[in-house]
Amino acid sequence: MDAAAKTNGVMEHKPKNIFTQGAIAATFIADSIAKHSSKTNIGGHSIFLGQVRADVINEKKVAAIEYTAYEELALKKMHVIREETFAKYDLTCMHVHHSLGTVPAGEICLFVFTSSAHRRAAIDACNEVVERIKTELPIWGKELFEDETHQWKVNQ
Amino acid sequence: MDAAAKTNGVMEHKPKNIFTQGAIAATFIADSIAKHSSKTNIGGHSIFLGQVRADVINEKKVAAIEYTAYEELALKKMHVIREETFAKYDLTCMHVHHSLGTVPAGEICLFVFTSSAHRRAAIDACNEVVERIKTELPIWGKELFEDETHQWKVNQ
Amino acid sequence: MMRVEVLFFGKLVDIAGASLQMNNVRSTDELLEQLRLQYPALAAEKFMIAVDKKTISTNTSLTENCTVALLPPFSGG
Amino acid sequence: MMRVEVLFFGKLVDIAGASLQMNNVRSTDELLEQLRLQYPALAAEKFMIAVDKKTISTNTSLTENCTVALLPPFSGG
Repeated sequence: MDAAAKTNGVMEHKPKNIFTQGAIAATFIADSIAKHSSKTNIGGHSIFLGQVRADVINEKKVAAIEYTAYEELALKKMHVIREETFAKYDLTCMHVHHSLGTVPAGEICLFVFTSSAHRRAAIDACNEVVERIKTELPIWGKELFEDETHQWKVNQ
Repeated sequence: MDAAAKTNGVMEHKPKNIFTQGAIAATFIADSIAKHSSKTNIGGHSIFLGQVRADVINEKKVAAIEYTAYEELALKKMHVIREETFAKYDLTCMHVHHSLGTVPAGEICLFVFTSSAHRRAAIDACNEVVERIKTELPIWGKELFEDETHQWKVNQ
Repeated sequence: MMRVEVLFFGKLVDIAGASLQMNNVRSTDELLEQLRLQYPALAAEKFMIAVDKKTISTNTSLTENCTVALLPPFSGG
Repeated sequence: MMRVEVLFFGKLVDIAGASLQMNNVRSTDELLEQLRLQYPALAAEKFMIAVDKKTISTNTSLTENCTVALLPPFSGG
């Protein structure tokens, strides 16, 4: 998709898969950043990374979060969020990646990346997309404790 | 400094050098992200990246920006910004890197990285620090055109 | 005989499993009534309902082979 | 004889070079007056003044070996 977008010089807003199995690697993030050096109309990038916390709940420590999603509905909703965000903000591009399956504490589970000519659009869009992902996408986190019990994550 | 911070478990808020010669590499950003996986009290990271735009001004294209700074004063001011930001927001850590010298169009010249247990603090702090860096740090950008003429950058 | 696929997500999986098939339920209200008989623990749970990947807010007729999903509060990110 | 170091930054470097030394200037106002005589183009420029790395907003006395920096509007990032 990135190659195609580069070739014809326009962003394609067709539904993209946002899901990655397991944690999102720092090297993947670096590659994603490096790919934007050819887009010399970009002046600012805003990135949000969600990281799994080793919360202690009732003396038990979270070892990992296991993510599941209603994938088809999530991708459909993400497509709407993407279209609305491009309509509202003057963005050059936007990339969203969310983990499925088990992500150990300390690892990255969410990567939102927006870019624009002037920083305000990228920053505001990134903030809004993160909030919308948390409230609108049918994704669930199951906090796995070190003793192999679990509890279902509740977003604040 | 990072090793020391890890060893004693507390952030050291002594003046740090924020300046890097030339562009900031994506691999450097990746290393910086990866280092935070041991801090399992972090739930969110907010990153801002400034990228040099190939603006066209009077039919001449910007090939690079050459950054200079009053380094001692900039580091002193950055230290104040850092202290005030930690006092205002519940951050786990904060890293700032700014280029000096020549950064070609498409490359990264500013990297602001904040982390916190809950996303709001990291996001708000990152936004504020970027604004303060642009308005309060004695740094100047010289836009170098492809024909080897230049003009001094003006922040919006 | 009308057949409906029911999907459960998040903590509802702990109560009812990931999915099941139900026969001869004509509406979402009818479906919920039957599910609550089968899984009394569902009564204590909050969830939204999606029929064929559209979230609904009132009682909705079901059609042959449609998919009903029970979605507890989201906790992604 | 009192000696003062003057630093120029940003576009002011194009006008006056990176630095120079001045003798027998007792205050920032006196220094600016002499600089404007030497570099008439400075008159058109906006800048802040820092004495020994502290920005000042009123006329300030200078001391032996102090450093005065002329800082045009910042454009980092």
